[in-house]
Amino acid sequence: MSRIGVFVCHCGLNIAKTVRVSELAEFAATLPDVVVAKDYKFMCSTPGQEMIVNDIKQHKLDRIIVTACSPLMHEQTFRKVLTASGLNQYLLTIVNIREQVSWVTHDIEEGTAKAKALLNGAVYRSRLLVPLTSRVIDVNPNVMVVGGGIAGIQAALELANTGKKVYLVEKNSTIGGHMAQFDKTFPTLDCSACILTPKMDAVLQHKNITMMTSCEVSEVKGFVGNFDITVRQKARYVDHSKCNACLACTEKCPGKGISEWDESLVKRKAIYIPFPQAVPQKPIIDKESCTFFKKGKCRLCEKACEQKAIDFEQQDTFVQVKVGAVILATGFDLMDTKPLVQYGYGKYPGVYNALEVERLFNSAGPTGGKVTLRDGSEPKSIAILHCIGSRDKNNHEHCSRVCCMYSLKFAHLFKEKTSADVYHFYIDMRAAGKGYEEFYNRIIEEDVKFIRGKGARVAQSADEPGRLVVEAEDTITGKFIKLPVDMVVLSPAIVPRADARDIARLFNLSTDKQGFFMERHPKLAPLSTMSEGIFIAGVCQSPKDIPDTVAQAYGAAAEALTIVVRDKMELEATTAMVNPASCCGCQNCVRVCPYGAPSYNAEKKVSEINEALCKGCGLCASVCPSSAIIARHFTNDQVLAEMEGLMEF
Amino acid sequence: MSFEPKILGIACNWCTYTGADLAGTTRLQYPQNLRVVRVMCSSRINPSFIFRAFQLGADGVLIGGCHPGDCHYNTGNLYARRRLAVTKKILEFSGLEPGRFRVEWISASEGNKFAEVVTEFTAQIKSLGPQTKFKISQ
Amino acid sequence: MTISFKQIEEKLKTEAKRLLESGQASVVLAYGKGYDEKHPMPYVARNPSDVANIVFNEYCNYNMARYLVRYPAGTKIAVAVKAADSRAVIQLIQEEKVKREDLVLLGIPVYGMKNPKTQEIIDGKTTGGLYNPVLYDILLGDEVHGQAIQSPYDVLAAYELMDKEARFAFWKKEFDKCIRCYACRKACPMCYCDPCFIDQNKPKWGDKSPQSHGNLMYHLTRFHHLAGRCIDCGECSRACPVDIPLYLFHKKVAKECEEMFGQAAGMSIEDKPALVNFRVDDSDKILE
Amino acid sequence: MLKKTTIDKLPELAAALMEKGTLVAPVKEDAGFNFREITDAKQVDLIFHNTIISPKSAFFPQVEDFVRYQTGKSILEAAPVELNLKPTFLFGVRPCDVKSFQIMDIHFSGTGVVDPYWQKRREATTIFGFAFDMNEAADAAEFYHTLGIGAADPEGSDIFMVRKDDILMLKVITPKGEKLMTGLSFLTDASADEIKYFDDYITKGYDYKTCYTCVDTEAIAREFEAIFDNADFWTKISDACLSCGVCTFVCPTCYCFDICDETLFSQGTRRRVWDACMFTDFTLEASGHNPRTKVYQRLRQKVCHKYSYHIRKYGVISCVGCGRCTRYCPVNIDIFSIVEEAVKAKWYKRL
Repeated sequence: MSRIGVFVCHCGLNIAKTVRVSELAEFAATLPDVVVAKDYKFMCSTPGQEMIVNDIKQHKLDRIIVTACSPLMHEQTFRKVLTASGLNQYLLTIVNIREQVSWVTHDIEEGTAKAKALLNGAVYRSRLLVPLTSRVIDVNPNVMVVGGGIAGIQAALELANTGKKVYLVEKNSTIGGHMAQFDKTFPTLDCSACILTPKMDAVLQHKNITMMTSCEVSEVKGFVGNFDITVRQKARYVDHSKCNACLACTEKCPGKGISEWDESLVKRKAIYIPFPQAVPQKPIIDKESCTFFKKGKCRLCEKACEQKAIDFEQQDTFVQVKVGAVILATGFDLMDTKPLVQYGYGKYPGVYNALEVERLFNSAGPTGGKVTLRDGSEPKSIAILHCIGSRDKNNHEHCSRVCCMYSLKFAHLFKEKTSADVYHFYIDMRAAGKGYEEFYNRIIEEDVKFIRGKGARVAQSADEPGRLVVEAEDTITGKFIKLPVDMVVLSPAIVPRADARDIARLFNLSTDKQGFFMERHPKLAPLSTMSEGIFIAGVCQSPKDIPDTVAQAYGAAAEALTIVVRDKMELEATTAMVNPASCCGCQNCVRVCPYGAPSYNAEKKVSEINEALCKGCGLCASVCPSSAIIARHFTNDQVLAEMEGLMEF
Repeated sequence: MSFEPKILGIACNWCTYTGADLAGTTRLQYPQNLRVVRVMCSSRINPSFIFRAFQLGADGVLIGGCHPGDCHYNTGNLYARRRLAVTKKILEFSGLEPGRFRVEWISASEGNKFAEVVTEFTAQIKSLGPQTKFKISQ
Repeated sequence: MTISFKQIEEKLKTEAKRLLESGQASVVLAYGKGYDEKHPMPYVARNPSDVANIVFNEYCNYNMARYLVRYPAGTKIAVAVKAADSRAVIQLIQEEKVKREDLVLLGIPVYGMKNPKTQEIIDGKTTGGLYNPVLYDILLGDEVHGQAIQSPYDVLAAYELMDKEARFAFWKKEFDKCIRCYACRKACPMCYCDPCFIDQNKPKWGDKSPQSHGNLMYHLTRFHHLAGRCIDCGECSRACPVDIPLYLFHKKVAKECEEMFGQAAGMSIEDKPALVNFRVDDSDKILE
Repeated sequence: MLKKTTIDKLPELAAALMEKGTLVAPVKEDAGFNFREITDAKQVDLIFHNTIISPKSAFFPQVEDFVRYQTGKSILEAAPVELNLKPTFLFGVRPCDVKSFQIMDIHFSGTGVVDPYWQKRREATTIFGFAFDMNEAADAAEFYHTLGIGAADPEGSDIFMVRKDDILMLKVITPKGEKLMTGLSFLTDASADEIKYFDDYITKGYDYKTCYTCVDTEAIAREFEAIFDNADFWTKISDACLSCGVCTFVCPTCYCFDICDETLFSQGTRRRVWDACMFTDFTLEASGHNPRTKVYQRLRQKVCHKYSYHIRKYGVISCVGCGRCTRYCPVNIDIFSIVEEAVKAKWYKRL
């Protein structure tokens, strides 16, 4: 016989509006082994928690059921209440009557009936719960940051400054990310390089940061506090331990590759650094464009290198890194707008995407900061088309959030650097942010023309060869417009990195509909994920501007720190175990476990589970024909009992 | 009174249960006939749970898991897919209406899919009427 | 061609004797005399002198693979296997319950075996549609050729045509007969669990008393446990004292598994049991 | 008093008995005959050899509900299940099976601890014994004659029946039978020839199909005791045994049971369910220890219980030679041949 306490939360009116909470508590009191049942306005509040603490003492409760919001929300809160009252935290059951009852119905009869059924299931289950003891493990104090953009850089610096060792993994040959491509940043128009490069340099100099450029994570093992990560160091063909960054090699190189950094607007050498302020400032060889790799002859760089750092034999290597927590800051890609043929990107030379334009403005860019068309002429009129592929149900439903602002920035820079007329084609102007509306007003006053209507088509001008015509409906006047321009700038949707899903799989993350990494909770846990010890920062979570990204980086660093600051930590105790008396030795568990936790003891003829490797999915328990495997907290009898309770009323 | 079926849902913690929460957070409305058991992974679902659910009087059983390939435990739902497919065939050959058992992959971000599936499945179970074949008569 | 049961019996005796004398096998699992000719028994020969007791006739349906797990690991066992029996051996090898190197398979190519209760010829009904062993070391006779090959699933047709109401009524009547003697699971070469799930008290999957619901739970779960593993020997049905045609249900599940997973049970020792395996490209259609 | 009727008038007799109470009689089913409560007088079928399940189920059903209870209350609510028995007529029981009731009586009432369920059912029931058809081919599995039971042995029946072609003769054996028979007015008196046929038939039954005579029970008990520890012997005997429960479930003298609490939605029933010593979990102790993990230990228990311990304790073999265990054994283990083997093994040892 157990002594169950049931605590029904109103959640203000969130629950009470469509579930008769007092009736639910009265009903609970009639259920088996329920000793006390109460309802209260906010169970998660301090008085609510105290009510539970007092009742545990007064009524000698040994099982607690909290009938409230989703367990994903407050399970931890109430577990702490149990622990504080001397009860094992696993004797708590949460009944989700908010997200899965009160919020999905308007009918109080239906809501109350369903809440009763769910509560009854919880009572049946609760009676069979057993105290579980968590495992205590040593925590590795190091952190890995994946992605060397502004988010990764900031997070790495913060953590390193606390004295923790940080591995910063970047797939490119330099850190810096997209921000290093920009010229100015909105709304303050301060120079991107001026604020970023000192940080990049700080990373390079920091004794606690191991920078791993040209690297990709290839395997993730282990669990929170003890990740064991394999990183693939891609062959650079330049031994960076020998290279003194004299860059003599780059001068001699006859190879021509396309500069990814300059968004393919210009060519670069086969041995190169992406841009002058790159960190590290040591070159790599692009195998695709290298004459030696292509033709078997050349090696001019090798001859030029006094340090003998060139190594054509270099292979990819694999480095094992052990860390306690991981921050993912893998950033974004711009949507490929070529498939949107109506905009003529890739077809008409006068159509650019936003990142290309960023490079045009940049003094270190292909044009040395001059705004010229591909033929070298200066545009006389420029159209900036917002929301290309975003806020578009046929492509990406989400708003990319920064396009309005950077488009305004573009307008300003166009005005500054050219005498062109600048037109915005927009759906709405979204300028929510500190100083943003003010920036918008300033641009309006700069004689930039705003046409409220989404650019529908970009076509070649029939009258003036070489010019383009932007077609749109001006939704203010209701008129259809055909505007001839020299240059069209597309502001495409910000989308997850092409390999975001692979990364999600590596780190066991969920992704949202667009493919951005899912946070544990959209409001209350925006930087943590469903995988313990893995945190996210920056645009890999969703489109955002630099201030927000940096803020997230600080936050993610603090989150990671909460783990690695400890020497030891407790793990979930909900692992599986084998009851040897029932094990028939079929080894199904050994065959199916994704983590290799079960093994077969041939001598005893039974399987055994290494709980340190078990993640508690319960797969082994369901393939065990003789029910010998006990999936703790989700045991067969607990699930069966819950089902029975759910189906009774 | 019209027939209000009892539907048992078994949802994985990481995708479908979270997706169900999302449906709530976004205030999507769907019928209240579904009662969800939370398990960590759809692969935890022992086929006998489903037989048992029907014996307990469930008019329908709905299983929700992560999309294949997106399993929080890498491969759990790939095993679950095979095992539950067999469960379905067994139920069918034993004479239970095949429409009473359904497996859906619903991700954590698919709150609308969750609501749609529940709405549609509930309507389907209503049209099938009460399940009496497996139900234990007391 | 016709089968000479006497000839097979002689070869079985000769080989058994040779294996026991040479020490290649310490036990020979074969068939022996029962209380009359129609009722032979499974027989274990341990000494060359035991070999005289070996018989083989059309009633020797027993799947001797069922006894393999009874012997300690490393025991050298010679086992007489007919077509379906050899598949049971393969399946047990896949499941690592026995090792190939510990076994000498005495293959028996045969047709025209009879159910002693009904005198009915069981070919095609419960032999997986095969006459020749899939795997053997020594073949006790010539391979059967020219005998009409029946699909093992032909007998299902009538049941598949039934509508769901008729199917339910059919199985309810059959399962209600069950007295829970568990002869089916005990006769099954693949049912080696001890304890069986249904014997468990925690969790209690189904009632122990032989009533409709407990019986249904026991049988459906057992069908699931044997999905992708049942090799269609039919021993469960023959063991049943109340004649529940369990083989039909097993066949149906086997057929579905073969269609869905592209693999029949016990056909190759390289296979992995279908339900503890997956392919990333398994179709979601199988859930429809 | 010998009465008679004809086989085609069997439904009439059945109907008359159904009017007086509950009729339990052999019914033809898919797999063979079984004793069932008759709902339609035409169901009764006497053209059978013997039933699959022994008629012990009439007094000791496979499932017997004892108590109904409700859980989830602070004090468990429970009420015993009352047996409301009407007069019962167990019709067409073979002589060996009738004999089995006397053996079972030892356990359910004879030791002084009376099982009320068994006792009430026994008291409410009138047994119609039914002689084997001696014109029928011998069944190789049976050996009741070896145990001294005649093929037409009326002992233990209240009314004993012999069939001669289309005629069914019924003879009162006990006062209980007589009371009933007087109420069955449509039965006619048998002729003198028929009375002679009946008496001869009973006498002839003691010689019918006899292959062994005069079993020395004391000697058998001793032989088994001597080979109890001979693991080689028992292993060989049990080589084929699957350890299933068929033999015990069809056996008329197996009486082991389990008590199960079966609960659903807080409503539960405590019931008695047949168990079998051949099941592994039969001897599984709460500690997890199991004294009989090997098949041979379980088969030895079954055989020795019937042919050794039972003799020592109660003086009689706990077997009536009905042959069901052998007939329905999936691997054709013949219990009496084990007894023969045991005796031989002993002799062999002595030499």
